[in-house]
Amino acid sequence: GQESNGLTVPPPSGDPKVCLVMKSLANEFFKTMQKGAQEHVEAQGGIKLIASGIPNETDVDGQVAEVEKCVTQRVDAIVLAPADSTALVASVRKAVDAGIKVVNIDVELEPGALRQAGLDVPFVGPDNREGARQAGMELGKAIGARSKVIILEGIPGAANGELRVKGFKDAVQQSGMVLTASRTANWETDQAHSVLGALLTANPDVKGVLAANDSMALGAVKAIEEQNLASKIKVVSFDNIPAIKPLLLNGSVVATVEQFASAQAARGIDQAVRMVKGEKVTGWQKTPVEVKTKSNVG
Amino acid sequence: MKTDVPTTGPTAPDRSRSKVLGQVLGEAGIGVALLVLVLVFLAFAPQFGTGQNIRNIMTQITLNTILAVGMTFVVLVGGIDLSVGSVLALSAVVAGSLMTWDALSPGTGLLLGVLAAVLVGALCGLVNGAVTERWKVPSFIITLGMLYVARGAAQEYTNAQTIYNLPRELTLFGTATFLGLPAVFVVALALVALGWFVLSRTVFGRLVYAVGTNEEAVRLAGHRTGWVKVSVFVIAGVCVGIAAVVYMARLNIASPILGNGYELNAIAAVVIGGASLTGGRGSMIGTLLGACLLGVLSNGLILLGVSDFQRTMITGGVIIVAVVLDAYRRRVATRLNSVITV
Amino acid sequence: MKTDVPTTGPTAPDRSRSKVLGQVLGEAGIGVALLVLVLVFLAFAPQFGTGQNIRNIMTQITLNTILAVGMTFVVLVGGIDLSVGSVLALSAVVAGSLMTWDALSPGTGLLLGVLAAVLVGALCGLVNGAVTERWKVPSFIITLGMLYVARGAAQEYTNAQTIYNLPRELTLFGTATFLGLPAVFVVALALVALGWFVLSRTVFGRLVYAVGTNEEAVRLAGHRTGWVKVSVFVIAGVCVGIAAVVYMARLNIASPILGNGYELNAIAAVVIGGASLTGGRGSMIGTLLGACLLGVLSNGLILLGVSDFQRTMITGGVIIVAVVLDAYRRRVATRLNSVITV
Amino acid sequence: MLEGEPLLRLSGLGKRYPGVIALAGVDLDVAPGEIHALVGENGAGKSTVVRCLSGMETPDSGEMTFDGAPHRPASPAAALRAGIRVVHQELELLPELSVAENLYFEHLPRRFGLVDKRKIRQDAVTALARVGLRVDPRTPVGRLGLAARQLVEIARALAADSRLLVLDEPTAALTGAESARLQGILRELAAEGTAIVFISHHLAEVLAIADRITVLRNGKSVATRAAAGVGATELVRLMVGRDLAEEYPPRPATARAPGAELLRAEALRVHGGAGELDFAVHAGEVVGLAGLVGSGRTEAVRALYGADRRAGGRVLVCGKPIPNGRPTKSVHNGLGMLAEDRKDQGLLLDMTVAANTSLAALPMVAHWGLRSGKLEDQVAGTLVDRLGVRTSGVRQAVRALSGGNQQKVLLGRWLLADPGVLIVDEPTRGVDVGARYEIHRLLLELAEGGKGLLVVSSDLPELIGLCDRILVLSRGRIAGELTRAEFDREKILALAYSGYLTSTDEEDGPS
Ligand SMILES: Nc1ncnc2c1ncn2[C@@H]1O[C@H](COP(=O)(O)OP(=O)(O)OP(=O)(O)O)[C@@H](O)[C@H]1O
Ligand SMILES: Nc1ncnc2c1ncn2[C@@H]1O[C@H](COP(=O)(O)OP(=O)(O)OP(=O)(O)O)[C@@H](O)[C@H]1O
Ligand SMILES: O[C@@H]1[C@H](O)[C@H](O)CO[C@H]1O
Ligand SMILES: [Mg+2]
Ligand SMILES: [Mg+2]
Repeated sequence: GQESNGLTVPPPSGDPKVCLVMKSLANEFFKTMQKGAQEHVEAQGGIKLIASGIPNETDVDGQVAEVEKCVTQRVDAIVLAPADSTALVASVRKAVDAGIKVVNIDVELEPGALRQAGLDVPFVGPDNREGARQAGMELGKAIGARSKVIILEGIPGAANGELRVKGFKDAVQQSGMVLTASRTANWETDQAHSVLGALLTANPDVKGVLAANDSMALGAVKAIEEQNLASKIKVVSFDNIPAIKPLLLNGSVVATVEQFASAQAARGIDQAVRMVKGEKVTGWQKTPVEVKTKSNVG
Repeated sequence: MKTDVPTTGPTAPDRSRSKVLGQVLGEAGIGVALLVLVLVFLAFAPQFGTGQNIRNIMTQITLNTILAVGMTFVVLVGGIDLSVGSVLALSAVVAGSLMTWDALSPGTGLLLGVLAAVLVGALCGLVNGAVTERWKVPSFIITLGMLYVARGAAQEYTNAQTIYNLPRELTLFGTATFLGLPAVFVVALALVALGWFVLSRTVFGRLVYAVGTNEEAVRLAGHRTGWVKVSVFVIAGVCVGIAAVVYMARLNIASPILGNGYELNAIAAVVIGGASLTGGRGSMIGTLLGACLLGVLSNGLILLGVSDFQRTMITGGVIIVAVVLDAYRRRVATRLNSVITV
Repeated sequence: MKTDVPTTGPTAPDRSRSKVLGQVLGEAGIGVALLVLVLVFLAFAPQFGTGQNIRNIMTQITLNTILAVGMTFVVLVGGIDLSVGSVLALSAVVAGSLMTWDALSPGTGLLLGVLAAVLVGALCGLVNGAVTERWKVPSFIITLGMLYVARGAAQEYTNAQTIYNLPRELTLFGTATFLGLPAVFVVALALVALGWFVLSRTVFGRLVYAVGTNEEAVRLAGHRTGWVKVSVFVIAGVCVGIAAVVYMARLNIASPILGNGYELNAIAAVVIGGASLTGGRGSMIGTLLGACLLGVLSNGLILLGVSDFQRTMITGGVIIVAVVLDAYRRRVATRLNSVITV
Repeated sequence: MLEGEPLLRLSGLGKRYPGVIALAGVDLDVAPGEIHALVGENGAGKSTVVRCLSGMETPDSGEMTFDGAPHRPASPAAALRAGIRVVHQELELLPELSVAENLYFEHLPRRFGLVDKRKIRQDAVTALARVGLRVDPRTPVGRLGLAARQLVEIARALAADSRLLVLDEPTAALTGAESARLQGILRELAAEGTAIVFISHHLAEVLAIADRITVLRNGKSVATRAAAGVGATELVRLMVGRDLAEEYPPRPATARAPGAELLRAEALRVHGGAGELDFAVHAGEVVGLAGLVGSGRTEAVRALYGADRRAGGRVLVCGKPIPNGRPTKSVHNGLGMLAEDRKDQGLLLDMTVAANTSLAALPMVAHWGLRSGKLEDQVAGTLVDRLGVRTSGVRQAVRALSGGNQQKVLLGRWLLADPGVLIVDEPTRGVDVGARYEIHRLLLELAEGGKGLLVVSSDLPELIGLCDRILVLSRGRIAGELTRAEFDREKILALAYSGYLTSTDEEDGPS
């Protein structure tokens, strides 16, 4: 006896209902994603979209509840940007058991976990690792080989964060930079500020910083200014939030990565609709990533 | 002389009605607020009342309820346990690693895992309690320390990797139902019942309340108050261990980052349930109702489909209103009672 | 302790030495633990003592110190304020929006912004205090509600956008130094001094302690305790507002997600500083030392280059050890003092 | 003194609480310059009257007029403004604050909003001297013994001038010396025109000081008499509604031969205490511990019982030494102690009468750790009846009981636990005459039954009436020991002072 009992899959009657479940909408990345999704649906027509997020990035249970709500409301498909790439698998299982199509966006669900749950969920999302690598190469160009660099990681265990760190490390290696320290600042501006502040006193000869997201880059830049190293230390990061633009222009940030949140949502929704219509969709549909620098930030 | 004070003897019918009302109000506790909330949601969110959704709510409040049961004991002696969230993570990853250790037969792994979870929880609780008591330092700060220690240990132990391929039996249990109720929720209910029994029927329970009311008096009456205070932290720890197993069963994973901020929710449930953080006042039933209120609230608001930000605001607003409403109820109750007994 | 012996009486020199030690220990508070910690870091992390790093530490503890100053008042009356983190965010975004509003001349914008920040903080504090007092409900739960309300409001207000290009003057102030000290830290110190003065020298300060010790007694002496209790929450709110400005000055942004979990840090500083969460015990100096201890700890551990996970663990461990050490110190002190007064 | 318009007039005052009628029609008028005593059994309603006229409670019915105008204080502050000052039965001091700050807490003298510490310290010295309390004004009140705190409370009320001064059992914990001094002060004040309401269970004292006496019974004022015109016996009859036998229960003419030694203190030293204590208590013996306020009686018995760690020496129960500072062990070894300060060291204020009664004997009301609520209620019920505790039921919160009734509940706790040796510190503090007699009888009964009793009391007649032997403590040392035959007020007082007379440092003197 499971929750799915008593739930019969409703035949797709009329417009398909699609749930877009994201992480914290307080993170403007997902705000953009939400906006993009809505615009896309209006453009397309013929789709009922229910978009929602969770109070904060790490609120796994909150997101589980969101998914369960969509199941209760018997939508036709769920497009999910998981807050944790393994924790959400169980709820995805529930949804699928209830006959709901599921598409995974933004952060890829842990393949092993999916396999173990006997699921095959298509992933529509960026190549975080490749994006980070390209940004890292930009830094390499700016500060040259053999310069010492520091990595600021996202929340330990967050898949996208870890992929970006991998990408950064690829770049460090390929462009011959020297990694002096890799520490977490939990995605947060002020933590980045204090962590980097200390790291810089410990390693005054550092030339570059790779931050796993822009929020941390903001804090990093401040820490650098405070130690009057603005001219000597360059930063690269990820996300391309509006607040990073001035820093790109004044050169303290060399590059960040745009991962087109709207496109992710839009394509995610399209895939979902196709699945509802009965098509089979699997595998990873890469969404574009673009390195933004002073020249192309516009 | 006892007799010459008018006690609540046979009273005229017209009075006895207000008397009943008074007593109902007196007992009801936060239940009144909860009831109001439920009615509102029933009125405005069609799916709220569906069996499916009610089961959802049950599974969603299970964790917090279990943690709150343990927290109630701690709060009753005037303590607080901020470490539940990260100890939950530590118990989970230790248990998870045993359950997925292929050197063991699945059965043994599962068994050892469950034991380990409870043991880890109990040990952390023991440390919390022992240090607090031995050195007469605020449990707030000791358990805050434990919050960091356990979190770090969990991350170190797993190197921040999530453990997922947990034994099938466990995950089955996570979705199983018992008499139509989610099995995990039944576990929570059982713990509430047990906790209620211990608090209201046993000598130990009496001592818990007494220590929370006036520790010195209990000490001078010849009881080992230290022992009582340490035990409540161990009890809390055991509950955390059980919660960890339930978590793994529900989400099929054991991750070092889970449980963030659980402490506030657990304490909130206890306090909303009418407990006083200075100790001596509180009850299991209250705690259960408190946990329900929080669960119903978040579930209902999701169903109402209010925007996330408004949802956050409303959550806060309702918590405040509920507690104020409860304070008001208590006043009315006392007034009624004092009137009718004349 | 023979309290009937006039402590003013001359004491034999040999005693007076142990007396001095006793009193030093008695006053020193958590400072002893802090000292030990500093020595350890000096020994093992070469850069720890550099002027640059000390300035780092100062800027990093500024926020928590300011919040802890306000929190001290609240804790002294036996209350708690969980809303500081999200009220900080709310104040910041409101202020930020004014500062970046091009309808205003930069100067006015800046001025209005600062005022707004303080005002928003004060108002939230007022609500916290008034509701708690009017309905005699635990501040824990009311401020928990406020935590959600303010957070949601901040997100709604900004629609989750981070406000960035803040006035140049402000951000300059964020990096400015004053007598070689970071200007923002000087502000924090000033607040500590002010708080110390109010608590230890003014009648209001006396009432704060008294209310925390025995509210009924204060009421019987004809004082308006409600008024005292509301004001401490307003004071806390004002501090939050100031902290918000400092945050913006330092990090150059105002975002609705900032301030998560600040409440625990602020309370931790206060409690490590020797305050009792049941009220009546605590001091500004203690709070300052508590904040320093936390700041020194996180900074020093980064310098030592321990891994993130170990850092988390050690942080917890040190907090516990520090508090235990402090408890031990207090015992020794009392022993010495009690001996010498015979 | 009595002519002229009354300053305070209560007519038909009524107050009810859940399950209890506290006041059912109290009439009282007090003239300026009059000392008006209020007497009545525990729970008669005396303190409730005080709470009403001091703005802590609002009466449900009846009229209060003060100085000719209707008196309806909305808060203690209002009453204070009107000039009504109260010394409450349960002390309301701030332990963390210094004696001086407590004295002037109402209006802390300030220079531009700042506490003027020097001034209050200077004023404090005189104020304390007046009531005869010699403590450093900077001492935190928490460090003082009960009586000392009581004196501080009184000094505080005297410090500010008032038109009506109300004292609710101010002498309950005082020795003759202090209460005598207090009476003197009150007479002065009355002479200056202050009206005084004085509540006490020490009838002798009442008769000595009062101009008129009003008797409360079951929340009604049953009579008002000029003190000159009544005797103790009549007062008692008015209070209790029946005649009482003599004040102290009869004792076997021939002093019993003390039985086996139950409790022995060997070279017992208390922390900060002066001397070493050696004494023993035998089966069937009632031993008294007399002394001036602050002589260290409480400290001694607390160290004996293990409530505080002793600085040195041994304590043996039935020849078996018991560990230091472990009340648990003391109780297991058959020792029990009724603590001096009921509010801080005895009562579980928000818990029921039943719970408070059974606390020291929980096994008695439980099987294998499971409590039987029914059994507990029964047991508690019997004790409530036996001690005549005035409560609406054993499930009533003990907070709701009157001071004297709370004291009875605590005594009941130890009667139930029934230890071999029972130490009682101020056992009849705030207990009415009837119950006091009853308690004395119970204590003697215990002794008859072969228990040993150690009684600390500031009420000398009580000790004389009750004990087989009295140890007199002076400045923490045993100044002497008297057997029943040698009992004599003067002798005992002389011994009590002896320790201080020999003192070189006169500052160190007692009250
Ligand atoms: N808050 C309360 N709730 C319920 N009953 C109360 C409350 N306060 C007092 N009572 C009851 O009112 C009655 C009178 O109490 P009160 O304290 O006035 O007696 P009292 O004359 O002062 O006795 P004592 O001599 O022991 O101090 C008692 O029966 C007491 O139980
Ligand atoms: N009147 C006083 N003058 C000076 N010191 C006092 C006085 N009363 C109490 N103290 C101090 O308070 C402490 C407690 O005294 P303790 O209570 O043991 O004395 P006691 O004989 O029990 O008198 P009490 O009636 O106060 O209980 C002692 O250390 C004593 O120094
Ligand atoms: O990809 C998004 C953004 O990078 C954000 O920085 C954190 O959440 C991740 O999921
Ligand atoms: Mg009374
Ligand atoms: Mg005494």
